[in-house]
Amino acid sequence: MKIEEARKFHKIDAVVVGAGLAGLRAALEIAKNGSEVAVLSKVYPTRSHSGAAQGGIAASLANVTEDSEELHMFDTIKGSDYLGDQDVIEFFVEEAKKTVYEFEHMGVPFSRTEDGRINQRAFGGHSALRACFSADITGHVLLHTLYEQCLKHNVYFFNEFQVFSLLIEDDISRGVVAWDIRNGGLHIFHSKAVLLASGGYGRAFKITSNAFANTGDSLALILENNLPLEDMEFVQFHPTGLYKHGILLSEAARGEGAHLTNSKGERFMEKYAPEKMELAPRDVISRAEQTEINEGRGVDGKDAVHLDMRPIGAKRIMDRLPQVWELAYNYLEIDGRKAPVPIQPTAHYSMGGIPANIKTEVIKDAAGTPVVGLYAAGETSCLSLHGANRLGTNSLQGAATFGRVAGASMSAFVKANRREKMVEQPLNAAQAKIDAFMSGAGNEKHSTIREELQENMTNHAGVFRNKKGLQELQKTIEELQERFKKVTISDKGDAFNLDLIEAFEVGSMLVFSEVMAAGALAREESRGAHYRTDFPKRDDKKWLKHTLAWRTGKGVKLDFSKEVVIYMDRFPPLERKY
Amino acid sequence: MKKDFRETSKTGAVAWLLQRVSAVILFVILIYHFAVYHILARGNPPAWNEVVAKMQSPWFALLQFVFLTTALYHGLNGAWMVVEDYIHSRYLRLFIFSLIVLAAVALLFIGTLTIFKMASLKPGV
Amino acid sequence: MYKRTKFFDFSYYKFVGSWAWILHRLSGLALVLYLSLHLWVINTLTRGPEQFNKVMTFLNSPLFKFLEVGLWGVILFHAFNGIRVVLIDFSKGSLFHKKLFYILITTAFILWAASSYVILTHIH
Amino acid sequence: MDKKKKIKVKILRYDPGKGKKPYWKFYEPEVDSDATILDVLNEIHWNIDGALAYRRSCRSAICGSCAMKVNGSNILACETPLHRFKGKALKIEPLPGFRIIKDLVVDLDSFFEKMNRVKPYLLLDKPMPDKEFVQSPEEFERIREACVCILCGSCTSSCPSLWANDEYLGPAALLKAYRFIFDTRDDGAAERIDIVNDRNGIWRCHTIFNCMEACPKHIKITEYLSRLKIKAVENSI
Ligand SMILES: Cc1cc2nc3c(=O)[nH]c(=O)nc-3n(C[C@H](O)[C@H](O)[C@H](O)COP(=O)(O)OP(=O)(O)OC[C@H]3O[C@@H](n4cnc5c(N)ncnc54)[C@H](O)[C@@H]3O)c2cc1C
Ligand code: HEM
Ligand code: SF4
Ligand code: F3S
Ligand code: FES
Repeated sequence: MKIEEARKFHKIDAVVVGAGLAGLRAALEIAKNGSEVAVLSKVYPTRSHSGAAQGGIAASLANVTEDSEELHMFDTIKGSDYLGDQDVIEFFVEEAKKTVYEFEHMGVPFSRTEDGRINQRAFGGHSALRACFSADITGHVLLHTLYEQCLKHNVYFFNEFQVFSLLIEDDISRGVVAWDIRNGGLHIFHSKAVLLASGGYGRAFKITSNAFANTGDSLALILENNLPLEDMEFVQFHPTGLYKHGILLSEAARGEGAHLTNSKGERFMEKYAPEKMELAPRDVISRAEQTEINEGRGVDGKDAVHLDMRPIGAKRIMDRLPQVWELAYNYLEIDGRKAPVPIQPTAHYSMGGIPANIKTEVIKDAAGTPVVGLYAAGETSCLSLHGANRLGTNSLQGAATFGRVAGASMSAFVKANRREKMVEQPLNAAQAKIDAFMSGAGNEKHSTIREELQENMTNHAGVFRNKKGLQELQKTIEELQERFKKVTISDKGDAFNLDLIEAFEVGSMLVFSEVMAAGALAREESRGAHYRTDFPKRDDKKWLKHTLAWRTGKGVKLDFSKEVVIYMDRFPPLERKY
Repeated sequence: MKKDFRETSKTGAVAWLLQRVSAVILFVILIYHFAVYHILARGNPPAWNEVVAKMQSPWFALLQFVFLTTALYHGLNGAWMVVEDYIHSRYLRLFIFSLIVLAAVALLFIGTLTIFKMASLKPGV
Repeated sequence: MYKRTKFFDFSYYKFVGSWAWILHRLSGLALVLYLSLHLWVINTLTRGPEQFNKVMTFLNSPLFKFLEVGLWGVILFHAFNGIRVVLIDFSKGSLFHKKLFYILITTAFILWAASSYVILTHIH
Repeated sequence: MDKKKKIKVKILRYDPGKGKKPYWKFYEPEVDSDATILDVLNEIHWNIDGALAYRRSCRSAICGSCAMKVNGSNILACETPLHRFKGKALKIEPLPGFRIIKDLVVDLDSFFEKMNRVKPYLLLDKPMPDKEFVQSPEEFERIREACVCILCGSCTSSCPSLWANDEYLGPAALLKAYRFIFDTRDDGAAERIDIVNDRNGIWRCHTIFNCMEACPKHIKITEYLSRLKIKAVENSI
């Protein structure tokens, strides 16, 4: 495959993969600094999953209650179960306020206090009213505002372009190859810098709050290029997924005062977190729910417990939580003002991802050697800001703040460096994938393989994990990978070939799931979101360190030599109790 | 992207407002008009004498004139609004606009003439 | 890409707003036509009582009575829906435009029925 | 679990590669009784006809990808349960008013481009404060609902004015203009009204209300357009 065979060849300073909060914030920064930037997104930018975030964005503005950066830092560290890198967290809490004010100046419509300042609400794991919000569409308004700002500053958008391969050679990034979903055909983007901001990857689970687009494509591409992923075993399960659908009911519901009850009508959180009750961190509540369900106290004999919004009051529900109310009403025909809503834990946020340093440069080993010209930010990256467990509202903030950092790093890089030579035959890798699906003589369907993967991931790598289950999972994934080679798609056309896209995505999920399972099996302790029933204690002596994982010809290679950055004098590891 | 998708002057706002103002005026006059000539007459055809007699009052004549102009403006402006919705060729639009203006002038002329004639006649002749 | 040319998509005519609009539009255009004819006819009336009476007897035939009633219906519809439009634009009528439609059109209908009765029962 | 049942579906298909006109295709998928329209499409796509194309992402009614026309109404496939159609056969077609790319996927470029025309960002003359601009809860409330718009295109697609005139800005773009013009922080009202006050702008809205019927977010679009009209009038006289 030669360059000429690409539908189009683009030369540009910087390429941003993903148009969520992280990607757009980075692109805006680059454009403002006067460099050309192209944003590639497999969905229209405003349809990125950042838009689904409801609850809020964290910053210690202290508009409503007393608060400080120090306190925000402590909450984040404690929430991370001490696996978060404290230098990153320190930087983050300082920048957070600036990020929010910037957003406000861009025009984000925040809900207001009586005296006209940005309003803040309570959120799980935060010990002050710290979540800046806009009714229950915070992510939505942030995303739309950023998109509009990017338009204003002439960012080039390639909407419905899906990245199929990264062009990395000699640890230098030279661009990406992307599939034009609308018209078909591969495009080459030859750039000086590439940012991976392709969001979460909860789609590997059966019950998930994540969008269809959240399939972790760039994680698979990183592994494909013999680069590692970090802390992949840490997946957060949100306690309030709508029963069966997994769709998220915002934590704001509990922030406003909703109760969690079991089949006996008890507020069961009394047993698990007597002090914080419903506002305890997500992992604690998810495990509480799962325990209630496993011990037979699920409502109506289902895998569900109740979210009871009635204590909030009908008017306040409609004022503050209209979207939550509507979701329950549309999907389950339940009027949240009058009846409790069945919920269950849902795969929600992935703490692990592409390892990057505080400047968002992607690194390739425990020593922190950067890959030249390659950056990562947002949920797809692992900086590690959230450690073993992310606090609600810290992720929007993390995506935005480190999106900006990425933009700044990239524009500096772009200005200081020349474009590297294009690799030989850049289209080969991407075309090979397409050919395999198009011409394959096999009879496997990608949808069946995906369903089996999701089922197994939820069962064995879900809220509770153990050795036996994880080993089984590994075996299953291996089999599925083998079967995947025989996948053929029925749509052979060019225009909007959904079949092709989905096949590609299932391939990605099979790859990083393998790494997830390996990490979960190796980490013989329980920390944050990762809970091993066979090792229920946190073990700082052995496991207070990050996981790096490579995919090799013979399984997954793990490396535990990347240390966690801890300020022993300020925030020494304590037991995490709520 | 078309560089300039606008082509007419900013008369939309005024036209829109006047359409509504004329509507409210018409609402009052038209119902009065219909009541006088069609209903209160209890279905009897208005008699020549009565019609002419009424028109002798300058106030009534003036009201008829206001009615005439408002209805013409409202109706033809309304027709123009419909044209603007469906006709996108600039020349065809210009042509139709000329037709509407022509119609306006002609109808205004006929209508005014009628009022003057009636008002200048002597009742009972 | 395929462009489906659609001028009217009748499936949306289950909504009050669509009906109100299209009827308003058609009635308005009909009224313009009528007004033009009307102006021309009454102009011919000014020639004198003979002409006037000739036309009036003609117009007083049952057929024209029915047409008159129809015209009055069109006017009432257009007038009352026009008021609805004004209320929508100037005083938050959008929030209850369907109710407005039903109330105003019912009023118009009652008016129309009553006056039609008066007109039609006095055919000579 | 809920019961499975067979349902009747017909979908308007179009494949540009085959270059013909759109045609109806019939399916009889088996789905859960509490399935949504999106579940139905997924079932067909995954298990019956892999070549069927449609957009979807969040499946929680917030991204705006999955707007389409089902049994005569524009809806979001992901939030619309089957039971809303009371057992009737489904008739699924792409949003009208836009060009079809493939099957249920329509070309929204013009739709997004019209958003850009109204300058959808704050235009500021005043200096930036150190912290936030002050805006009262009431002032926020004025624009809150308009900010909920997910750019799904349902409204613009259902507007007869758009069918008659491709250049009409359409309710979604006008709503966007409203959202900025009525934002107390913004200084660009005059500039934006100048764009909206146009033959192809606000004056092509004849309060038909199809947009409000179609909006999955129940935004009172027509009400906001009326306020915009009055503002435009105030600025012109
Ligand atoms: C339901 C829900 C509610 C949440 N609520 C909150 C909250 O209240 N507060 C909070 O702080 N956090 C919340 N989060 C988490 C937060 O929303 C996400 O972590 C954050 O938005 C991630 O942003 P991002 O920019 O990294 O990715 P995303 O917004 O997911 O964007 C990813 C982008 O990458 C693109 N992409 C992916 N793969 C490819 C590819 N191969 N080629 C091209 N483009 C690609 C996608 O099109 C998309 O544009 C919530 C998450 C969910 C799921
Ligand atoms: C009786 C009182 C009347 C009222 C209250 C009234 C009201 C209105 C209003 C408010 C509109 C604007 C509609 C819109 O912008 O969508 C309108 C349009 C129109 N009116 Fe009237 N009107 C009246 C009488 C008339 C008469 C007598 C005529 C004919 C001469 C007429 C012809 C029209 C036409 C052609 C339109 C344009 C229709 C359209 O754009 O859809 N109206 N009317
Ligand atoms: S206004 Fe409503 S229908 Fe229109 S694009 Fe926005 S959300 Fe969709
Ligand atoms: S349907 Fe169209 S005409 Fe106006 S009220 Fe809505 S934009
Ligand atoms: S899939 Fe996002 S709105 Fe339906």
